[in-house]
Amino acid sequence: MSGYLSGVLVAYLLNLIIAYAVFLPGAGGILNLGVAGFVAIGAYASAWLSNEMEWPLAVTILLSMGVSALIGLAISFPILRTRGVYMVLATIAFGEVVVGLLINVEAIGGAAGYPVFEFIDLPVIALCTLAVVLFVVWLMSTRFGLALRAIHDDEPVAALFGVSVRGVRVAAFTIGAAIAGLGGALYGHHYAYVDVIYFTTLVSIYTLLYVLIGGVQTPWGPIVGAAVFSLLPELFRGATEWRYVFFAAVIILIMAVRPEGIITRALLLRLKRRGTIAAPTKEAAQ
Amino acid sequence: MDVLQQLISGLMLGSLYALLAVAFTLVIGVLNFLNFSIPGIFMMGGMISWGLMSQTNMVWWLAMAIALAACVVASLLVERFTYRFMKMRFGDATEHATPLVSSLGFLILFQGLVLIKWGPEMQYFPSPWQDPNLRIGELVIGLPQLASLILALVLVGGLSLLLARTGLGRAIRAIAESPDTAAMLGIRVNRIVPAVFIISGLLAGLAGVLFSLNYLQASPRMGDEIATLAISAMVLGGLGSVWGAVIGGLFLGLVQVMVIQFFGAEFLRAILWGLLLVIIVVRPQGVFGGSKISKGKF
Amino acid sequence: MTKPLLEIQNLSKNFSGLDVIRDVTFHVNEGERMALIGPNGAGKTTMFNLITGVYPVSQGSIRMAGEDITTASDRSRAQRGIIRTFQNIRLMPHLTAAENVMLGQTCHSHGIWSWLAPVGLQSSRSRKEADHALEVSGLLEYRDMLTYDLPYGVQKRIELARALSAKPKLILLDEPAAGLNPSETDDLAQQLLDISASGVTLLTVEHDMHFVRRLSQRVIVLNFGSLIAEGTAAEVQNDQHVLEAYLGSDRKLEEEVAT
Amino acid sequence: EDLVIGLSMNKTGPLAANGTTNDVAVNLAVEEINAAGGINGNMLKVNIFDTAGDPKQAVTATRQFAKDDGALAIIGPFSSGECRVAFPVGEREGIVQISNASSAPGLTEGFDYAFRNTSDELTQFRRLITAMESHEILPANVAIIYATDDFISKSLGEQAFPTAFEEAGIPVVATIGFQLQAFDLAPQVTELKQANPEAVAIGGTVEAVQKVVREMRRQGVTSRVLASGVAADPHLAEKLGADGDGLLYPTYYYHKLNDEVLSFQEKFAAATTAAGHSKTIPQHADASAYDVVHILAEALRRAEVTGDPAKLEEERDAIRDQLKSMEAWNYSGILGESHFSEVGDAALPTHVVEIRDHDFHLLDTITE
Amino acid sequence: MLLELDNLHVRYGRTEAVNGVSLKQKEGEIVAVLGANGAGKSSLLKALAGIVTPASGTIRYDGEDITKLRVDQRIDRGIVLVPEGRRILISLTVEENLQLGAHQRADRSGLNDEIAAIYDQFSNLKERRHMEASCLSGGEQQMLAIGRAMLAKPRLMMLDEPSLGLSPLLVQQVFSLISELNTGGLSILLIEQNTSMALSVANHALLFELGRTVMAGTAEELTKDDVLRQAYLGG
Ligand SMILES: Nc1ncnc2c1ncn2[C@@H]1O[C@H](COP(=O)(O)OP(=O)(O)OP(=O)(O)O)[C@@H](O)[C@H]1O
Ligand SMILES: Nc1ncnc2c1ncn2[C@@H]1O[C@H](COP(=O)(O)OP(=O)(O)OP(=O)(O)O)[C@@H](O)[C@H]1O
Ligand SMILES: [Mg+2]
Ligand SMILES: [Mg+2]
Repeated sequence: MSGYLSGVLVAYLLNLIIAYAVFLPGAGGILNLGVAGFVAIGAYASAWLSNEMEWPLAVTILLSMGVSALIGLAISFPILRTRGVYMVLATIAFGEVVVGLLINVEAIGGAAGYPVFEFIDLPVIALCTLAVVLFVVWLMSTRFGLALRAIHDDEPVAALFGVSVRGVRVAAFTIGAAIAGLGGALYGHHYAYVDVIYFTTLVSIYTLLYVLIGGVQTPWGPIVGAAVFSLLPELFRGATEWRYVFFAAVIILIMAVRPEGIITRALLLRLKRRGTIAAPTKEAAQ
Repeated sequence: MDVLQQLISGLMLGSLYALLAVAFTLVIGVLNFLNFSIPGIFMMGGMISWGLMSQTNMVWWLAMAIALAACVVASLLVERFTYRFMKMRFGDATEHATPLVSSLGFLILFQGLVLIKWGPEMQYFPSPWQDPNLRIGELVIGLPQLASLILALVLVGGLSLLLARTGLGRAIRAIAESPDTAAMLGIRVNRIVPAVFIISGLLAGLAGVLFSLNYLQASPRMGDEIATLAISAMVLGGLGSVWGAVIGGLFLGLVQVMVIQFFGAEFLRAILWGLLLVIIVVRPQGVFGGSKISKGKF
Repeated sequence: MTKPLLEIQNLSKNFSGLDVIRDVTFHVNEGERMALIGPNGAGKTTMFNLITGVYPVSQGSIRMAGEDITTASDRSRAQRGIIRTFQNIRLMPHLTAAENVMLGQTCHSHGIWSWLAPVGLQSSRSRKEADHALEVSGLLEYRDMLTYDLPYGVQKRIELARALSAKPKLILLDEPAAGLNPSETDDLAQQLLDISASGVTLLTVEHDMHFVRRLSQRVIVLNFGSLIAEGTAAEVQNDQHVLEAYLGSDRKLEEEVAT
Repeated sequence: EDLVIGLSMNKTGPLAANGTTNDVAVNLAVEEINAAGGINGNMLKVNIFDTAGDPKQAVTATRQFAKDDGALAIIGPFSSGECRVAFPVGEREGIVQISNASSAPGLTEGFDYAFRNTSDELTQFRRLITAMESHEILPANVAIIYATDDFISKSLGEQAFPTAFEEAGIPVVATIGFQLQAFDLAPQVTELKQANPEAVAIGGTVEAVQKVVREMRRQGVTSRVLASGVAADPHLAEKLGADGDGLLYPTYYYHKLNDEVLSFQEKFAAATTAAGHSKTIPQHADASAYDVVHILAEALRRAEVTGDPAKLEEERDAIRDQLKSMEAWNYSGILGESHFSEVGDAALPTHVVEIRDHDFHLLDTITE
Repeated sequence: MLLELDNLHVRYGRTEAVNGVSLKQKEGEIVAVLGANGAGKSSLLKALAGIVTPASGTIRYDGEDITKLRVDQRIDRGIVLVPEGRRILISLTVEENLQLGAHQRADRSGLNDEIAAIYDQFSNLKERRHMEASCLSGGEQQMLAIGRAMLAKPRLMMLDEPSLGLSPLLVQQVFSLISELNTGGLSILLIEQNTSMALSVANHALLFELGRTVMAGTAEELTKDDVLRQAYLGG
């Protein structure tokens, strides 16, 4: 594969993993703008474990997901008390605190960043991404996913039909944190260097942005959203400094045409229905 | 003496947060719309004034007036393509994520255009005055900051009166809840909403000009840092509460200065945001805020 | 032998000083069809909110099938079989009709596997049950449509189907016939009678007295949060307090409404 | 056969202030080389990749150059953050990368294929002190103020400055931190004022220096300012105005040094104007990029590369070997006489510059 | 003629909600529009109020073509709608909701008395005048919607299912209010599921099916009609 393509692809896949970390709680109406904090936690945890403990990669990655998930679990209780913009700010604050703390820990390089020795290349990242996609698609098709979407639409009513609102929300947030941790671990091992300044709130905001562009109603949204975000600027590469202006214009345009994201449930249902209409003879025969 | 200077510095810094927070809170409180383009408009206020002054030798007041006009136009542009567009198609702009995302798009757009025009460097902003500071003995008070504090207080006083007392305020609150229903009641949504955006754009631009005057600098990224803190100030004050925004802004300015004084700047980030996190979690609806919680779903 | 399913004991509720429910005591027997009527603002919907756990009670107790559920969570009440519909329709707009119905099954999902088995698949048991429920209600054609742009009447029926798919013991209906025309109201009454015949207990809030008479074996009347009458529909309709507070003394018009 | 070289640069992004015209400088050098007959008869060709300061994109750039473009060597990446992630990639691919600007300590250490046409800040700052000593303007005491959340600034504030001051026996009366992005430095400067130092050393970028100096003068702190190599900027005098008087900084590129530099500036100004840039005065990164092209050209010449794709690997290694033994070349560019050290840093002369009356004055040039 | 509709069409995407309706209403008349769910009744009123734009056809009001006027311009001319689903602003207080009804009026004298009169009419509202409308019960919200429309001082009031969710006593009260307002000269266009009630107050009535008028006549004629009796009067 061409070096350029593999470079772009890795960036896309990592963005996609983090997109799912935002998508999953997002499907339940939880805006996580602290996702970069979880990515950072995953990246540093895995880097430290593999550098200092010299444990096998599979172990360190799983453990770093676990660390990220645990912190997610702990922080989810206070954060889920808040609503709307307050939740946005609470999650931003969390992300900033993580960065603010990590930058002062000299054992993992502090402001200097932290080199990572074990290297992971595209195939492994691709496999992990595939696993994440399949996992989220599957999860969204379970009763858990149904409950999550119901909570997004109408929380009190969901509770009246037996959904454990808190349980489902906490689980979604925690799993999201674990996925973010995975994204971070892979990031660190691929780029061989982790530096907190690349895990700031801006990263979270952009991630949320492309998740929303893709659409939060279905698990297919992030695939498209991350593609728009990672690949569109590449298409405009020739336009040099106008590149981001075009990109912004396209975002505004997309949102004007598809305000609920590019991939919506209505769209999928319409496609599906068209599919069944396309084969009417069989149904008519029955 | 130094403690006093620090207190003053904190309040003055806070007053800039406050002005920008009011710009945010207007749009979010009145229209239920977290307008991410505001930092961009803030930046344009500073950069366009600078550009006109340094590149065409325009007198400062004219340059600033033109910059503010540009900010208003930009704000109206945002209104046209986020809020109005959504309202026309879906009745209620704020039920969707569109405004959030497209206003972020506008932020990127504004920054991109300024970058193309003037490049990414931080620019020296010439002061129209010999010394834009009030000096009382050893104490220094930035006049532009003082102006933004007074401006914030006056504007906020006026706005809160307007919102609470007049029919216009009632109409605006009706729009905030449901533009669709408001329109059905004959409220001229397409006239009031642009007006709110004009005020908000003007405030953001003004904050940008005052910022540049005070720190004698303008750069395409000057909005980045201040915006998150202004949003925090707004949220801390309670959404849509204009007084809350001012108090939140001043409070954050003070906290920031005190943390630097007593703990050092390296811990600023963790302490400031940690404190914010605790406050939000303890009072999930803002410190001074009513119970009104943005309905913004996506 | 009838035994009480739901028992409300000296229930009171106030909202920041305003008494909305005042010391109300009544019960609903198993398998019974009961109606709760009363003027606007009498506290009927509030009563439903108290029974389902949307609001905490201020005073008094609620028992379901002999167990005290006064402080139980809304979710656990649903699991005990108390399910409701809403005065203003509250379907999940971004779920399809079938998914809304499947949501109803949630209160009987126990154990990790019932949460982690895909329900979206056409072949899953939940999905089949939901399809069946829709078919019974004549809603199959809307199965894969999102509910927010469906006609009002259809939405009401989906809401009922969702409630039924929770296999409730007691179903609380808040103005099920509102906005329906007489023939639609008729169909609804028939459907509810069938549901009742299958052993489900009904408690209905409704202003259409014709419908109430047809459907209910027993009626209780709330006024300003207090219970003012109890009896069969006919008894209640002739009660002087009820006439004054609720039905109006203008018999002629009332007759017209009723017939 | 064209000889391809990659240029990984910051045309856009947060660091574009110093990076956006690097391609102009590079093209200038390439044109000169090609006009003079190229390299052993082959023309030099530069492929450009804008990374926008994003390490992820810097990796993509290095990969593209190494794998797709068949580049012989790479100029860049631009920033330290990018170098850290791209150097390991270049190492794996076996291709030389010469960064033109990054100055974080130890970046090239441990890599065989990584070089940079700059050096660490301590060396430069030591030379600044030496120059002050020989001009008898050493301060009696100093304060240090630096950005705590930026690696280079932090290494300046916590290592380079204290070490250099200690060696010179100058007491440090206060050490104060700030955040690189902070715009309001009033509280820090108030603290500074309390310490009342004779000179203030600022660890930060050009922008940070501007912010600190402005706030110092606003609060009436008149101490002399000592800045570092990262603050070198031909616009600084103009940007600071009277506030900048007495400011000293060390730099490898002094834009008024000699005729060679001035003629480079002229060419650069013409080329940037033609390309429609608003920035027409070259900075260190531009001059350095220009020199890197000439260094690479010389290395290519000496390695006798052919550009034959079949021999790519050997030729890349040959280029590296040439760079490793550069001391033997006696090379001199616009940054002066230079070669790469053992670890891959450049050994360049340092110019100590002072700002006076809105303008720059060369205080001293120190080579050892 | 106060209101004249000519061949009005309303479309939502591909759904044809109103499909060529013509109607005439004299000043001072009550016209009832009947029909099943989804027949297009509400869409008709929305088009008259200016909330949806008709695909084709014209609306004349008092001799003037108002098809293209904005909602507020129509309210200025006295066309006021009590919408389906109440559309109360729940974050405003009861009183503010009422005042919003009058926000377009130039003449505001006597507004307080009028508001007091509404409170007399609907005593539930009076007690809750300073509470957020979100606290109101379903029926109370309906009262508020009607009161709000009355405060706009309409000439033509359009009511979309006003009896929805109201207790029998209040239904009577609302209908006698309708009669009373009508006696005072107000013209009323009424949509109602409670067909017999509607026919008892209306002068004229139309029956809608799938966006078309399938039957029209005086209230008496329609009351006697067998088809209508069967379908809409419950036998
Ligand atoms: N959250 C609340 N806060 C304050 N008052 C409330 C609240 N909810 C309901 N009320 C008041 O309690 C009373 C009872 O309301 P409820 O909705 O139970 O009436 P209802 O009997 O269902 O009437 P309707 O037939 O009109 O629906 C009303 O007067 C209402 O204003
Ligand atoms: N905003 C809309 N978008 C798409 N279709 C709509 C919309 N509003 C109404 N419709 C459709 O137009 C048709 C007519 O609707 P309308 O609300 O006018 O009927 P109605 O007679 O008032 O019915 P109801 O008795 O249920 O209120 C229905 O099929 C409905 O589904
Ligand atoms: Mg009710
Ligand atoms: Mg209708």
